[in-house]
Amino acid sequence: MELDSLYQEVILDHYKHPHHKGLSAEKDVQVHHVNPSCGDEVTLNLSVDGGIVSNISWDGVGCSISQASTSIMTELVTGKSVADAYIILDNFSELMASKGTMKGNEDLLEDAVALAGVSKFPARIKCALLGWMAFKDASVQAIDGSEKP
Amino acid sequence: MELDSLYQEVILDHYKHPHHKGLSAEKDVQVHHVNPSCGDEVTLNLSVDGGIVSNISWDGVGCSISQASTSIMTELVTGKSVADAYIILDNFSELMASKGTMKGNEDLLEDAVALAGVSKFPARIKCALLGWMAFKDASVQAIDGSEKP
Amino acid sequence: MKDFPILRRSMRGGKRLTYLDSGATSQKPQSVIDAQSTFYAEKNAAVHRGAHLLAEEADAAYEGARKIVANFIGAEIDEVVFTKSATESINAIAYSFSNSGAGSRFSLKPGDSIVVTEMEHHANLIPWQQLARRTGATLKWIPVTQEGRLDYSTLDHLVDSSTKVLAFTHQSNVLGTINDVAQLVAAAKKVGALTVLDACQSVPHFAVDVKSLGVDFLAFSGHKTLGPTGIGILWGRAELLDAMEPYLYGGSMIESVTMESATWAPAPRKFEAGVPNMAGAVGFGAALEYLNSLGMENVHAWEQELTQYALDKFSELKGVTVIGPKDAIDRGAVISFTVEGIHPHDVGQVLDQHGIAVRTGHHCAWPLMKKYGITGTTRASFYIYNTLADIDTLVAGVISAQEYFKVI
Amino acid sequence: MKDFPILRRSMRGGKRLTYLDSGATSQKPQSVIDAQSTFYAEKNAAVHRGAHLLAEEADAAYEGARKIVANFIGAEIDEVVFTKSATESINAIAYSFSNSGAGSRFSLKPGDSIVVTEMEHHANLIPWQQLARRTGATLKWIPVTQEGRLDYSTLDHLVDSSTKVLAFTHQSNVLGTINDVAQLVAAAKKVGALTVLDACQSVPHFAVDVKSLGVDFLAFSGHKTLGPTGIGILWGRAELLDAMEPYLYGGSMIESVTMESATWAPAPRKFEAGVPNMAGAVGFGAALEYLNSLGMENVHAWEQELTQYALDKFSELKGVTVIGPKDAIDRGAVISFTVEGIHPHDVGQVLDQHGIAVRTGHHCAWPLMKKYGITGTTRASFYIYNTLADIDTLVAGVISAQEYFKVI
Ligand SMILES: Cc1ncc(COP(=O)(O)O)c(C=O)c1O
Ligand SMILES: Cc1ncc(COP(=O)(O)O)c(C=O)c1O
Repeated sequence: MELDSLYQEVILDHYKHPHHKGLSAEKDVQVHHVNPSCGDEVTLNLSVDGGIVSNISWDGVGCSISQASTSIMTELVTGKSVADAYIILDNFSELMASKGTMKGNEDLLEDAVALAGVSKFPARIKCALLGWMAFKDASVQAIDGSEKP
Repeated sequence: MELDSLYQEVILDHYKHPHHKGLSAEKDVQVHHVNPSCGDEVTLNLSVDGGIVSNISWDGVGCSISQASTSIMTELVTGKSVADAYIILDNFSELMASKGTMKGNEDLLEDAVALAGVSKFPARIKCALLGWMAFKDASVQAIDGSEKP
Repeated sequence: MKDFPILRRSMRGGKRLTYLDSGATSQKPQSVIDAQSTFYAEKNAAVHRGAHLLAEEADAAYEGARKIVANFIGAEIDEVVFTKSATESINAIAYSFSNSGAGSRFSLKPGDSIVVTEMEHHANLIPWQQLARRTGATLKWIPVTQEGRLDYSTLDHLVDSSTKVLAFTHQSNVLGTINDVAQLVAAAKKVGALTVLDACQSVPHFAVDVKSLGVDFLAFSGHKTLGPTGIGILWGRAELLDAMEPYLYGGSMIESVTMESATWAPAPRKFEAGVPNMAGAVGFGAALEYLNSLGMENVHAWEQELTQYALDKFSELKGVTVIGPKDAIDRGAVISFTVEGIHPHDVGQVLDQHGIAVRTGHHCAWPLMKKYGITGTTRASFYIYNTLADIDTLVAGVISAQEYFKVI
Repeated sequence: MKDFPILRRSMRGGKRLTYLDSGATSQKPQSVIDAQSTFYAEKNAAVHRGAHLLAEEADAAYEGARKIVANFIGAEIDEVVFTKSATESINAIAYSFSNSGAGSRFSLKPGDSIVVTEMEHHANLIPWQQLARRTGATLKWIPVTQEGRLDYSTLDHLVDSSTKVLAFTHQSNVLGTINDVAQLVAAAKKVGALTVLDACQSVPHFAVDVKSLGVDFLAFSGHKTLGPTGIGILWGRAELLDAMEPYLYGGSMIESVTMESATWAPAPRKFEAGVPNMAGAVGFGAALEYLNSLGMENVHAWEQELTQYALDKFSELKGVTVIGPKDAIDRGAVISFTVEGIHPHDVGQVLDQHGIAVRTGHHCAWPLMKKYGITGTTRASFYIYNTLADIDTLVAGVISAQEYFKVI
């Protein structure tokens, strides 16, 4: 059924057992993002060390899609350079905008390809992007901060 | 033609040769009324003496209906008691609201029955009433003023 | 139901539509759709302006709609102002207040207070927050109880001599709670405060008479009342509308204009600047005539039956909590609920798969959600076209969501 | 013409309709009427709120309409705000200005000035008078010449370092004059003033590209552009909309809300509180697609031809004076005229008898009438469905009015 294309097994797994959830004390920056149309929230702590995502953790409330997507995102970017993370993020955004026409690059997106089905449900795309947008915001702040003398 | 029911000969006469037009120096009160939807204006001077309309004069710009109706009204109320004038005014207002179903009481309204056709043209009713409403306003002020010690 | 063309369309997987989102917007009977089309096809012209036959006919249609609205809520014709929505209506009141000069009955200043309730829709909360900000007045609110009622015991304390405005909802769009207007109006009257009633969720569902309610202002939306989108109503007592400053300026609301300044036409005109939503008003008139033909007592009785049936069915569901009064007394046909272990968005998604349209989230009453410590609910709201079978479909849908997410 | 059902109806005495009042409101093609009906019959739901299929489809339709509008005027999608009318759009800008805190680029104070023109419609005059009143700023205006053009020689003197806003019409709804936007924008830019263009009478009639005009804000109405009533457009440059305070508060325009305060969603959302006029927006999208299918160059060329023909015919009429430019250069298809010895209202009445719909009076530009020492004019305004034969009918009608009132 159509629903299964949205709620793939791996998504429900991440939802039930989210990664990097629970805010760690270590952080350069903290951001708080909300989805105003449904009230979902995510708080994200990020440390960037020499251009590399050295620590990321988060907390929040939200639907299965937003929770799973944030969990998957944190797995994907940890240990990567911010530049590489942005490539993943752009790729993921493109997948979300694809209206069900793309499957997603599994090499790059790994578990996130399971979210491809979300692109067929316009109201859910914001859920899937919530954590990613928080990461983007946090990383920009972290880099801006580190550039200051 | 339908138009002739609106523009009766007597209306066009009053329009071309308006009565009591030109403001007289004698006045207890002066009022200025406008019809905001078309910009027509009337200024009316009124004197009330012992409850009787002793002097009325007016000036203004407007369409044939508003000019003729004001002219007819001034003829009708001059020399009458304000109480009698109100009976005429009420009768005329009723005629205007009649949507073409009434002919008007000729004994009471005299020339003003020629305006009966206006009631079939909703947009023109305000034109026909402009001078009458100015008279009403002025007479209320005149009476209020004379009641003061 | 046959009067509502949209109810014949099919949803995902060919399912029939079970529309349970009338609290957000109602569906439209064919007569409303046709009234608008006919207006455009036969008498479209700018009202209040033209001197030609079309304009006369358009005017009669538009003013005729105003009369229908006035009759529907027991108002005088000139007390009915057409706006674009209830949201605009409430903002209009707030702006008219702050546009009124110091010393007028509508002007607010530091030390004055505005009282709302904790269950308000954002549309009846933020305009007052902002009026407070513009004027220096203080915003206070009547709290809600755990059962989803107003805590009336706080009234005496909150509504005091500093209170200038008491704004509250007739029926909560989340909880279904119908508030005790008489008690609230009495409290306001005692201190000379003006009352503003958000009637968005009451006028569509039961007979509302402005005179017997005793409020000063009332706002509701056409689109929730079987009417078109883009039309709302602001009602105010004649003497108040007369004394109030307008808030939108432009054509048709003036008495005279120079380059330097302008004066205003009498109400309702002074609150209707510009060419209005004529077709919307006419369509809305048709909507109220449709409701009149049903009879508001019948509408109310049917919704009471739906509410009772739904509450009974929901009380049998495991892991499901209804947010709001658990009985059908002073309560409208709105069921907000949470499902243990499933986020509202996910509940809504499964229901959607079954052709059931509900709303999920904070329902524009975010502070109320925070009060109850939840991010949102799933909300089913009912109207005249709903049936007991729709409720069975909903209940089956909720169970299937629980099964899908393996929480039962 | 066959696309416009109203043009088939008959008028007084069985006469056919000669509709020459498009300056007040345009007629609607069947495709616009159908687009609205179809929205209600197939996808009506509250946008931005629901998580169900209907809401998704309603959202796509509504946002699709925004995209059509953006493309039509060369704007970015998020720069297009749906309002209820041009009047609301202009008031929205004025309120957003006074809602913006001291020190912001939008806040005005005593000593600052707002400049308009003497040919403005009340909708682009009174909101600025009132903004001046609220803030203590001064209102100034560019005078019109006897020929009905702006007196550009006053620009340097009027637009100075105190000027914060320059608001002007693209095309006069009375005179037909098309103003020199480039020159006015240059004057404003020189002193850092923001420009607001009233495009009510331009967007419907010729191609308008916000980027190449260089203005900061632009407003126009759907109903004058073949669209439904109750829908208007506010366009603003993205960075300005971002920085501006909203003016209507309620649902769907927020980022987060507590009982005490709220923060706003990004533009255009923050300017669209409440459930919007969804069917109106969708119908308006259909209207612009209809215009696209004609091609705005063709619309413009046809109106130029009508204007030239009408000016020629009118120049031959005795006792008739055209108010406004006498040639078709930088001039739209609007002919305002006075008839010696006959009040405009009476001219209009006779024309009405011939099935000709014109507008009479001050056309919501009362100061302009006073400037020319007249109470009003008769105005014939043309659009795509008008023909040269309509102009012949009009001219014959004017002569018959002269005969009826025995002035020739
Ligand atoms: C030049 C101009 N500006 C503003 C308006 C106001 O438009 P609306 O009444 O649609 O808000 C009009 C039309 O009446 C107009 O012609
Ligand atoms: C209680 C209540 N108040 C106000 C509103 C706002 O109505 P609208 O969006 O039609 O302006 C709504 C609906 O959304 C509501 O339910």
